[in-house]
Amino acid sequence: MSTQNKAKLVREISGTNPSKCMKCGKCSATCPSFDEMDIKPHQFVSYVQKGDIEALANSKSLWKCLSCFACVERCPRDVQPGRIIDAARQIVVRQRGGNYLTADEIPALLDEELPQQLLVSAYRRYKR
Amino acid sequence: MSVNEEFRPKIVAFCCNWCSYAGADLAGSSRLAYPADVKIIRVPCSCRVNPMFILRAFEKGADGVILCGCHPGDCHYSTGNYYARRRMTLLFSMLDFMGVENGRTRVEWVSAAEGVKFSTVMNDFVEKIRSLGENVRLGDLRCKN
Amino acid sequence: MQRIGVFVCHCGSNIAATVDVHKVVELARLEPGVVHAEDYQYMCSEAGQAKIGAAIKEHQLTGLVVCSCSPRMHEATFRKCAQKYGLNPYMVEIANIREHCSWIHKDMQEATEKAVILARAAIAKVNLNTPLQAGESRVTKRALVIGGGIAGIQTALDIADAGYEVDIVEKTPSIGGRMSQLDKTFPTLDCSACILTPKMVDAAGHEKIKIYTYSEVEKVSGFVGDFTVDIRKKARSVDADKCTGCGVCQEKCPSKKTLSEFNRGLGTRSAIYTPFAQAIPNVPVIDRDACIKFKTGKCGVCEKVCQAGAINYAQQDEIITEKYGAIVVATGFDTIKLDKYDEYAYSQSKDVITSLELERVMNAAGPTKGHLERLSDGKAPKEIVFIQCVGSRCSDDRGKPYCSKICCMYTAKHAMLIRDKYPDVNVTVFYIDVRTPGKNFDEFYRRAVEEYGVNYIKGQVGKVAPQPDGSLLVQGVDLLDNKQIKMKADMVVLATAIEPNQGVRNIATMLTASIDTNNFLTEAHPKLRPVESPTAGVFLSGVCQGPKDIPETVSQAGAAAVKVIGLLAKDKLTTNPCTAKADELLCNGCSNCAKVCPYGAITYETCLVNDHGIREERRIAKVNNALCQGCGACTVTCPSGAMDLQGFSNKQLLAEVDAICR
Amino acid sequence: MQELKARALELLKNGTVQRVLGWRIGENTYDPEPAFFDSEEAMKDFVYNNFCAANLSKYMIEACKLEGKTLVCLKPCDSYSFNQLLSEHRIDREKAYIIGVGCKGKLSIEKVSQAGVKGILSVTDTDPLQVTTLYGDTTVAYKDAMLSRCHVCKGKDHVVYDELIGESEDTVDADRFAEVAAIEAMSPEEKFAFFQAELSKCIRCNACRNVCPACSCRKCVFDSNKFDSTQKANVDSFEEKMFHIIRAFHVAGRCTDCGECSRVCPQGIPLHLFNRKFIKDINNLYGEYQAGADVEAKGPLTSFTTEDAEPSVVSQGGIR
Repeated sequence: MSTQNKAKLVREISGTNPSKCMKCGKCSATCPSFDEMDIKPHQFVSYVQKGDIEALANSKSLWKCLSCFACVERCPRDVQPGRIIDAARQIVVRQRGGNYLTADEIPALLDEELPQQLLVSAYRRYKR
Repeated sequence: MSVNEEFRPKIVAFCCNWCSYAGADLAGSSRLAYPADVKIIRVPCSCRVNPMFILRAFEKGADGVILCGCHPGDCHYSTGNYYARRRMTLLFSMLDFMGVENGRTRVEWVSAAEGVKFSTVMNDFVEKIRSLGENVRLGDLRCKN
Repeated sequence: MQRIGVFVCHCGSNIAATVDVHKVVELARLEPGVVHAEDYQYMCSEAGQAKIGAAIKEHQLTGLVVCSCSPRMHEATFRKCAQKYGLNPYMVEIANIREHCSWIHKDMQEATEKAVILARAAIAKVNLNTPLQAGESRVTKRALVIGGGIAGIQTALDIADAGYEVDIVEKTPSIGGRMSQLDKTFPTLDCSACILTPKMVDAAGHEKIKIYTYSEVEKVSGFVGDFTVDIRKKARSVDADKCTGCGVCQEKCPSKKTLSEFNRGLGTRSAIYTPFAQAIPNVPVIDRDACIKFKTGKCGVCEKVCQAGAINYAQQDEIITEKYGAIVVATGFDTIKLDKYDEYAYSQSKDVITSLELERVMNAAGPTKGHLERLSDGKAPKEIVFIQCVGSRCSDDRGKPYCSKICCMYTAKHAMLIRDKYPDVNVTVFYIDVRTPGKNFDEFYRRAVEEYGVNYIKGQVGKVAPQPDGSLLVQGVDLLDNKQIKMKADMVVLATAIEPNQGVRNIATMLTASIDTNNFLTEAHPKLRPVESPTAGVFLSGVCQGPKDIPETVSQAGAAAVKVIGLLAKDKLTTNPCTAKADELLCNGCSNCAKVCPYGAITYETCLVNDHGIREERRIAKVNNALCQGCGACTVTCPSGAMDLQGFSNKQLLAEVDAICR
Repeated sequence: MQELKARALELLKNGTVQRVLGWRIGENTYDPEPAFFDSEEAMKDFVYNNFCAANLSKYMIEACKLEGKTLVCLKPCDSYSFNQLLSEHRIDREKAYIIGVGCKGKLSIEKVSQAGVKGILSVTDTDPLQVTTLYGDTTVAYKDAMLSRCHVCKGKDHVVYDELIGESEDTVDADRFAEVAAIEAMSPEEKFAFFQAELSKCIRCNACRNVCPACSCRKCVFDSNKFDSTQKANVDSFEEKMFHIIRAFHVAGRCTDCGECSRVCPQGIPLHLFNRKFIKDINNLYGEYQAGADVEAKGPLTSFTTEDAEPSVVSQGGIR
């Protein structure tokens, strides 16, 4: 997939419009995982605008985002960086393939070690 | 009529006095050409244009009718173009519903400062009408000369 | 049948070089109604106009068609010319063969053909023209200003200084408005009260100004030059003529626990009160919801202590009906409610305050007597954080989409004042952009940074969390360092978005003045008529039209006053004769036309109608010619075609359509 | 029916109302007609059966000009028309005494013949209909004899009334906009051919206009010289289209979709399609709107929002 197509896909999956961003940084100010991220939440938007999804996909941030959606909640411009990173993550996950589970497969896969956040994240994403 | 046999459509453009008519004036003073097929009728506001005027134009042999007004929010009378927008949307939809080619009618918002836009819009509209050809579906045969 | 003369202008070579003017003359002669046609070099010149005059006389013309430049250019010229030679000015139509023809077409044959068609359309229209008379309406030489803040006061003073009577209607017990709540003003740091109070005194003492405080506009009817307004003067329970303003009643009043509106709820006031010491009029009001006498019937302390005998518990609301020629809306603003911004902990901590509350805290007459202290524990803060754009520039449903405009500057002012008075206090400002367009504004902001050491951080605050030790944990971001910041603060000040005053929508409805989605009143034209409302005779002053600071408000207030004076200086108003008119035999009285009229110009009357022998009472639409601006929205709404627009009638426009499509 | 008649008679006798607006029995069960009754004598001919389809609200315009109150019988769907007229000040609520009459879907004799029954001599309004014909007796299912409009019934509730007599039923069993959607799906050529075929049947008898409660202008534009559109001799040209487009446009946002136009058209032109197309567009673009549901509501063509769709939506795939 071309970089432009990927950027378009991110927009589509996230349903947000990066051009609305006024670069206030409230997302980064809000983010509980800020310090562990290499690309900061407020930067997600400019990566999508520039079409550099590759960098986003290879970033640590992709896996550090807790999907707590505080940035989504507080973004004054309705840009919702949390959904953008979520979308980038989905693209990566999809490329790996075989990533879709049916509901009955889940109980067998659950184990003590499974991070709670993952479940929370999944619930948040799929409740939509 | 012009010497060549090229199709010359009859096009009526209703322009509101405050924005679009002035935009057409600006297109003129800027010498921005558009085909002579377009004839402008001045109305105080786009909301003055009755669907009957448009249907009458078609009945009398017009091939295209375009309505130009101030941009939404900029109406000289503050709300006129909002009413015009609803009326024309419904009228055009009805014409489309009855099988009239939907390119024959158009609404464009042109401000007094948009001489270039006026000219571009008219060029584009005339081209569209030329591609659609003569209006047969809405014309009244008795009105043909 | 009309006797029409057609006059084709060469406009030097502007028209004649591309349009065969002789051909136009020749073909125009063949059109119905045309009895004369000629061409000339410059029709608009004196000689050209004389030719038109001569032709009117010689051929007894009843209508003119001038084929020339745009009517926007010379329609007025030719109308005057027609009038000069005894013809009704509205019997003139222009065929625009320059801007719409010769200037945009190169081919002479094509341009000539089009010019002929345009002439034909104009001729077809003139055939149906009827003489129109511009009407006249009288002007009541008195203005009403709604709102007694700095905008209203300034407008009233300027109008009154020009010699016209002005009434100010203010809903609170005193004039003064928001400006009276401010401590200092940017960028000069002079004290707000020191510059406002003299103006309030001037207004109160002006022989041409009458002030109705604790009053509201209840009903507006009429139109430009002739409005009738009902003003509700709410019962003060104090006789203003007897009250000496000694203040003893307020001192002795046992009910002292009501939150003070003037101090933004940070302090309390008595049930009988004046909002602030310099209030005008200096006559207290009894807040009947808080007064023990009104609640239980027992008390009456104020009555006992009042030596002037001014207390009157039985006082009733009074309705005053007055006529005005012009109305100025100066209803001002308030800060938005912060209940949707939980992340800033405004409702959780007393130490998170809005900037307007800070003004009261900093003010010597405020709840802390001007000492900068935490409202929770009265301690002096060491670390203060300012957050910009709280609720401004938000496209979600929590805030406002616009920039509130004044916050950057007043925050710089607050930061500077704090650093000046309390050099040991650290001040941090989180900003998105610092917007300082204005005279000496950027210099002011730079002084805050450079001379006063205010710490400006580009980035927003995501969260303010009250800590167990009473401090506030502020979590923000520094976008330039790309670092998240977690800092402790003792106080947080929110630059809260401003919005038009709550009551403005109601007032706009009464005035049929239009209002935008943010409740700001709409201008007649955003650039060229910024202080007029689209409704004739209604003018805009101050923040009710859009966010602005004090100097802007004062200049706009003056501009609105000039427009009012211009209107009141006239004895009579000439009305546009191209107005809508209902045919009483066709009107259904269905009210649909009134629903689309932006000016409230259409009313309904029950009339006795004689319809071909049937005499009956019918509900008929009546257009007020002084209000109607001639847009024509009503004509299309009318299914029976009863409503028509003079000068652009259905038949005239159809005749043009027919002529073009012929 | 008997309860309704008795009550009407009672109100007439005690002077509450001066006249009754209802239906008069015709030659057959299936052809009752609207009528005013002003005496006990006249009331003998009063009838209310399942063939009483006519919407009586429009007659109230004239009735309101008369002395005293008029008792009017309104079916649930007629009450919307009444309300719409009320909102346009064409009738006076004070001069009407409304009995909301029960309706379980109205029948049409045309539907009976369309069901293949020939030589009808008499018919009942029962379920099923018992039909006597030249060729013997037969039955027709109630649903099969119901007017098309009743298959897209607006519901069993009256939106305005003084008292209710009789039970009503919601008879909806079809998608109200299915016919419109089917035409929308056609190609322009098919659409044009369809309407050409339908509208060329028009004989300009004006029945649609005369029956329509929204077409209540004192004088129609097509009868006045205001638009130079006076009715001319019928020709096979654009004129019928112009008439029907303008008629639909004039009632757009005001039409309650009562379906009387199609019911009375002697040529069987599906005129309600025009109105319903506008209603569908209005619902899609400006939010669900039912004319007559709320007397105070602003109609969709006398209001707007700043975010309304542009007319170009039509050429960008149309309003579906």
